[in-house]
Amino acid sequence: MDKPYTRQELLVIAVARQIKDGDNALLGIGLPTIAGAVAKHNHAPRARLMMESGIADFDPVVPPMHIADACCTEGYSYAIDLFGMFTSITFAGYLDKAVLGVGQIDKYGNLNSSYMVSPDGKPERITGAGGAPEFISYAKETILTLKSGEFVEKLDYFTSPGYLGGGNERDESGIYPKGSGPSILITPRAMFKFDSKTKEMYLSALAPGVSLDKIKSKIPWELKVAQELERFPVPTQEELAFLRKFSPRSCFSTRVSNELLMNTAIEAFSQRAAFLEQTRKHGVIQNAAS
Amino acid sequence: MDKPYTRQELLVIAVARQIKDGDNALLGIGLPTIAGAVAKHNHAPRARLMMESGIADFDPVVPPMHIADACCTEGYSYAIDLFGMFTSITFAGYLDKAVLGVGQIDKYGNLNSSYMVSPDGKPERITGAGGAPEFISYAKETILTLKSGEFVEKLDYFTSPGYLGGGNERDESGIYPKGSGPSILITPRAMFKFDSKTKEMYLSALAPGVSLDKIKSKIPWELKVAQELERFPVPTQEELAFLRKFSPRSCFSTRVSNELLMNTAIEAFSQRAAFLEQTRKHGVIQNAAS
Amino acid sequence: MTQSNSTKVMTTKEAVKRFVHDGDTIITGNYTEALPLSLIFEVIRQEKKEMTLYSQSGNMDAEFLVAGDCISRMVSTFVTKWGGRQGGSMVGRYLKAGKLEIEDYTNFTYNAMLAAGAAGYSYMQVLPAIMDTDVFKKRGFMGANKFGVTTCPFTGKTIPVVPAANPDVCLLHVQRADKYGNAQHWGGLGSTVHACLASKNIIVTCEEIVDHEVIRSAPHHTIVPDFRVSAVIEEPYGCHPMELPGYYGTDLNALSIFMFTNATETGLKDWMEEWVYALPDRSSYIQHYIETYGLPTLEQYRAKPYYSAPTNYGISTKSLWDEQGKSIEMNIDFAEMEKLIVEKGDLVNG
Amino acid sequence: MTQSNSTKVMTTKEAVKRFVHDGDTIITGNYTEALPLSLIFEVIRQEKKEMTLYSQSGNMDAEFLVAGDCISRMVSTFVTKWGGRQGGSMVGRYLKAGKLEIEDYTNFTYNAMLAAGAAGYSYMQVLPAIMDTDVFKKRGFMGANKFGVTTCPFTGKTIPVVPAANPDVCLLHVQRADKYGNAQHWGGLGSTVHACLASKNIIVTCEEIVDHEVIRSAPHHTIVPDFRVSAVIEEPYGCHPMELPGYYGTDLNALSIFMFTNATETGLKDWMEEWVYALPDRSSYIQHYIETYGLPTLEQYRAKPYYSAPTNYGISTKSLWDEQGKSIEMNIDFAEMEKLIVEKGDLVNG
Repeated sequence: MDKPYTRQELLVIAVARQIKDGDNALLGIGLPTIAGAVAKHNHAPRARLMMESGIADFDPVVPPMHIADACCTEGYSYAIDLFGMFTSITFAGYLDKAVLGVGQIDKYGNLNSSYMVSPDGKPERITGAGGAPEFISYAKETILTLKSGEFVEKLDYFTSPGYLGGGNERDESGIYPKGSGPSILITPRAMFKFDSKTKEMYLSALAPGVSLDKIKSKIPWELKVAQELERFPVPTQEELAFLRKFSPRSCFSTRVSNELLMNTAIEAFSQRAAFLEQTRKHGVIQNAAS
Repeated sequence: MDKPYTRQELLVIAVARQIKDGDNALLGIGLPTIAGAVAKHNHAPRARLMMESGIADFDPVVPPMHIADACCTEGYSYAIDLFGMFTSITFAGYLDKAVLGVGQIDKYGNLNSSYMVSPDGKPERITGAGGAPEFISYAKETILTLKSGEFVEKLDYFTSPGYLGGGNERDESGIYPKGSGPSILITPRAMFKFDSKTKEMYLSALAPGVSLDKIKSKIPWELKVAQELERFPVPTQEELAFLRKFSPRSCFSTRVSNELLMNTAIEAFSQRAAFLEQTRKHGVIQNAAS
Repeated sequence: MTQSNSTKVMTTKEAVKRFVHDGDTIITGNYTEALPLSLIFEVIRQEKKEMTLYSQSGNMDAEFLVAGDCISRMVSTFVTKWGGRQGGSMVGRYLKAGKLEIEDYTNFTYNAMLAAGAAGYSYMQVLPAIMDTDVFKKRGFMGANKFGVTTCPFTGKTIPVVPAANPDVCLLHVQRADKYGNAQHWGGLGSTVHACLASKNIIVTCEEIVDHEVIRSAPHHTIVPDFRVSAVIEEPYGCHPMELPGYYGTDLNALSIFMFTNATETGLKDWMEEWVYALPDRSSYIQHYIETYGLPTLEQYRAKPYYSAPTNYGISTKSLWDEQGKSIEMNIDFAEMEKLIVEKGDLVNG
Repeated sequence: MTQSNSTKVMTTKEAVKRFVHDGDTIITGNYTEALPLSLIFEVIRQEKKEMTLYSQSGNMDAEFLVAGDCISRMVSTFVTKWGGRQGGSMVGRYLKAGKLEIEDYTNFTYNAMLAAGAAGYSYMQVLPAIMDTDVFKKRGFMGANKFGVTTCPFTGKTIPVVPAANPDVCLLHVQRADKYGNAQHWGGLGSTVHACLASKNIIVTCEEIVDHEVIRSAPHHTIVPDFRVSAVIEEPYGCHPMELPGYYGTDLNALSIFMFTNATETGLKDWMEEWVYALPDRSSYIQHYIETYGLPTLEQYRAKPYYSAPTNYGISTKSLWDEQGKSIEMNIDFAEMEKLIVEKGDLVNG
């Protein structure tokens, strides 16, 4: 019998499946890098994972915490700098896929990761643009993931261009590669694609046990739905086994995950405090920095 | 008693003396790199010798034959590329001295190394611009050397800017660093400097045994002469000993030097041909490429 | 300015005192790995004020400097929410309180300003799509100079550009350097080289000051040449709790604590009282860490070896004289050559 | 185009046949050291015609290709007079005879065209002083597109610019590569990286095809990533008689002969009959060299070792599970975690 798996795992694996063997795939930090590791282990051994700091063709030892993480530099094929990553790889047309997380998204796949307007009307800083504007503009294709972000009618700040005002606007502007832009948005509960003509986002797949109404309730416009919904990928046992070994906390929601992490840290430090009390009594503390 | 030395050696050592300890000194190929090695060995151990291919702070093992010569990369401090050499070192203002050879020069220190008009009026290709135009423009100071080049009233082709039309023209153009430009021209027979106001070249020193008339005969304009001539540097025994060990052929004129080189090569190959005839008979030729 | 060859080896305290001033524009040289935290703690201890911070990733570097009330303006592309989704970040708190202004760029446009600055250019082209975004359209304290446009003379297209950035001081931590200041780093490059070369002064801390010959044997790892460096300090654990390839991994325990304490403004400031202000230098910081959490906690993050394949820079011909003392170019010995000089040379004397 | 992962390991003959075509613009990837002479000899043997050659230093690469009647236009900064002051050069002879056109740049402006091409830009800024020279003012076959100007929107100054160059094929020789095409080179960098990345196809010859793990251990030496490479060939002595750090020094004997023969047009062409056209590949070239001059002649140029100091890329934490099988983040073992998933997880199935 197949092991139970969680919506968070489903999301990681659905994203991983988007990365094909041989792809040059730029990964945002967090879920995209974990999905990249799963892809490389399971079905895309020669996918070239890249981070914008210029670490190209890497295979993370553990999940990276930031985009120059040393867990990605113990063995990698190509050390380029950030400038080269954006110019000679991305702008020059060699980036097959960008995989990026979403803060706010509108119906044409435009993104905001910079500011959100708080209930009192003031813009509040969220994270920032990072590399997203240029990657979504110049990667041949962009895979979007959304875990705790939101769908909005109008972005509070226009950080990263999707299909702009929809229709042919992006292709006709002459400043984006033809046919580029977000191709899919994956959440723990649903997948969305973009209409080939209008470029409006539509629901393309529902995860098992999720109702259409539940999805629609999160979306402030009249969501269009594919005539025939696609099936969500079913994680294989091999994918789950690798994912749980590689990134144990990926199976939990962020809240549960952080709770577990903090509990462990507190416990460890209390134990060490007791140990230190002991060693202090016996005078064996050494100065490692000397 | 001091050893006899040649005009060619005098030139190398006079140029070497221009390079001070701690200088960032960009060296053209040939005489400038040899002079750099002499300077580094004799009086400027922490001069940073540089070649435009991006080999920075090197110490040549033998005299380099070209500007990316591997004899300069067995131990060097900083591998930058050519683009960075011209921008972040030169244009950004960190190049103390450029040492460059001269093909044609006019009275304001402007240079031609690209084309010479032949007697029939056609432009004939000589070598080319290489890196000279940018180095003489943006180094804080440029040392020029002339071995077989010529003084002309008007350049056949304007390759590299000296003081342009003279006077304040260079400083006032706003596109050169203030006070930059050629500071001295050294030949095997004389040294020339540039008037601080008019920027016209004048004779500043005569090598021993050289007459003013001899120099004037090579110069197609009325050469000005310093009120008090400076003394040419006298090579020390240490300088000569190092130079002769490091670059044995530097003591001869190009003609004699090439003659000696060719004779040796011919002799060596004839000897080897005889040796090969022998080994062939005994069937011991091996295929090293296999 | 070109830095002199006089000794640059000094303490962190001295380097910060000499080269960092109130009102300066400072930049974190490292990207996210190897953050120069020992230098940053000293800047905070010396209570530098009203500085503008260039920090590409708005990471721990920004959190500490802002909490230390050193920074009034920041140029960045990101604000890392070290305090979590709820806690947010110190940068966020100061922005909200109006105690900090920020100018937003993207990773690339931020880097392009430094690339221009490093090259000596006054501007650098960026990628056209930026013109469609609020990053381009909305201006903070950079105003009209945040972005501009040029026209490509060959295609006639409008090209957006950024101005050059030339910070006063770059703070950098690396694996090794020599006493002259040649600094070597390997791992994620980010915009580190551009950040350094664009800056007027560079302060380098390193895990080890090594012999100049070590540097000369591996020139492709030199990211900053000596003549650009103002000060070099041997500072083991100079970027702890962040990681440095070949020396130590990210200290996950310390990061957990940092996340805890940074959930609130007072939390982080209390932590800084103990770990920044009360300790004079990095060696006492590490000593305090060991006393608090135990040597094994620190030791578990020591890097295991993963060495690069050797690179041979060797050549064949080490001298133009062979082992028998003959010139390989002229097939005569030194004495014979000196005879030939007298015979065929264009003599000045003798 | 992004190159596929299908096998790229092939012979020089096959690579030139597939990727070099009459009328192409080709570029010598290497600067002066490590000239890709095996590839150049094959281009000549296959009698490619009417090509435009980008050659920064107009060195032996240009001399052979011009003598092979492969080149009708050349973009360069220099013409090396291999035949000496009297003999001149093959490039000079062809120019004089009207059989070759040349467009003159400087080392920097030439490199800037490639830097633009590599970045995907349509132009690149160059240094203003060039506007005072005939290099800027006199135009060859590039005409109005040789240089242009823009205005810096921040300073108002006029900035000269060059157009992007994107050659069809780049010929490159390096120390080592893997079978995917990741190419590593160390030594003088020149404009090599820009030459490669600006080009549509890159053909790499290398002294050794090494295991992918060797490449991964030394990523800072990778100058071209696999996905840009069209063909990779293990070709020992691929740049002989030029030198390659760590493998062999300049073959001074062979250079003397080259200088001899290149003193006249027929001299070089006769030499090429014997050493280029009559030999099918590099291995037979080296075999012929040994038969002609003896193995010791070749062997004396073998590089002696001079290795770089080791660089450690190691980290501390290799797995989020410790040696006892416990999660270092959650202090539970795998089975306990799977129980917790059922308990606290947001389950899809089961």
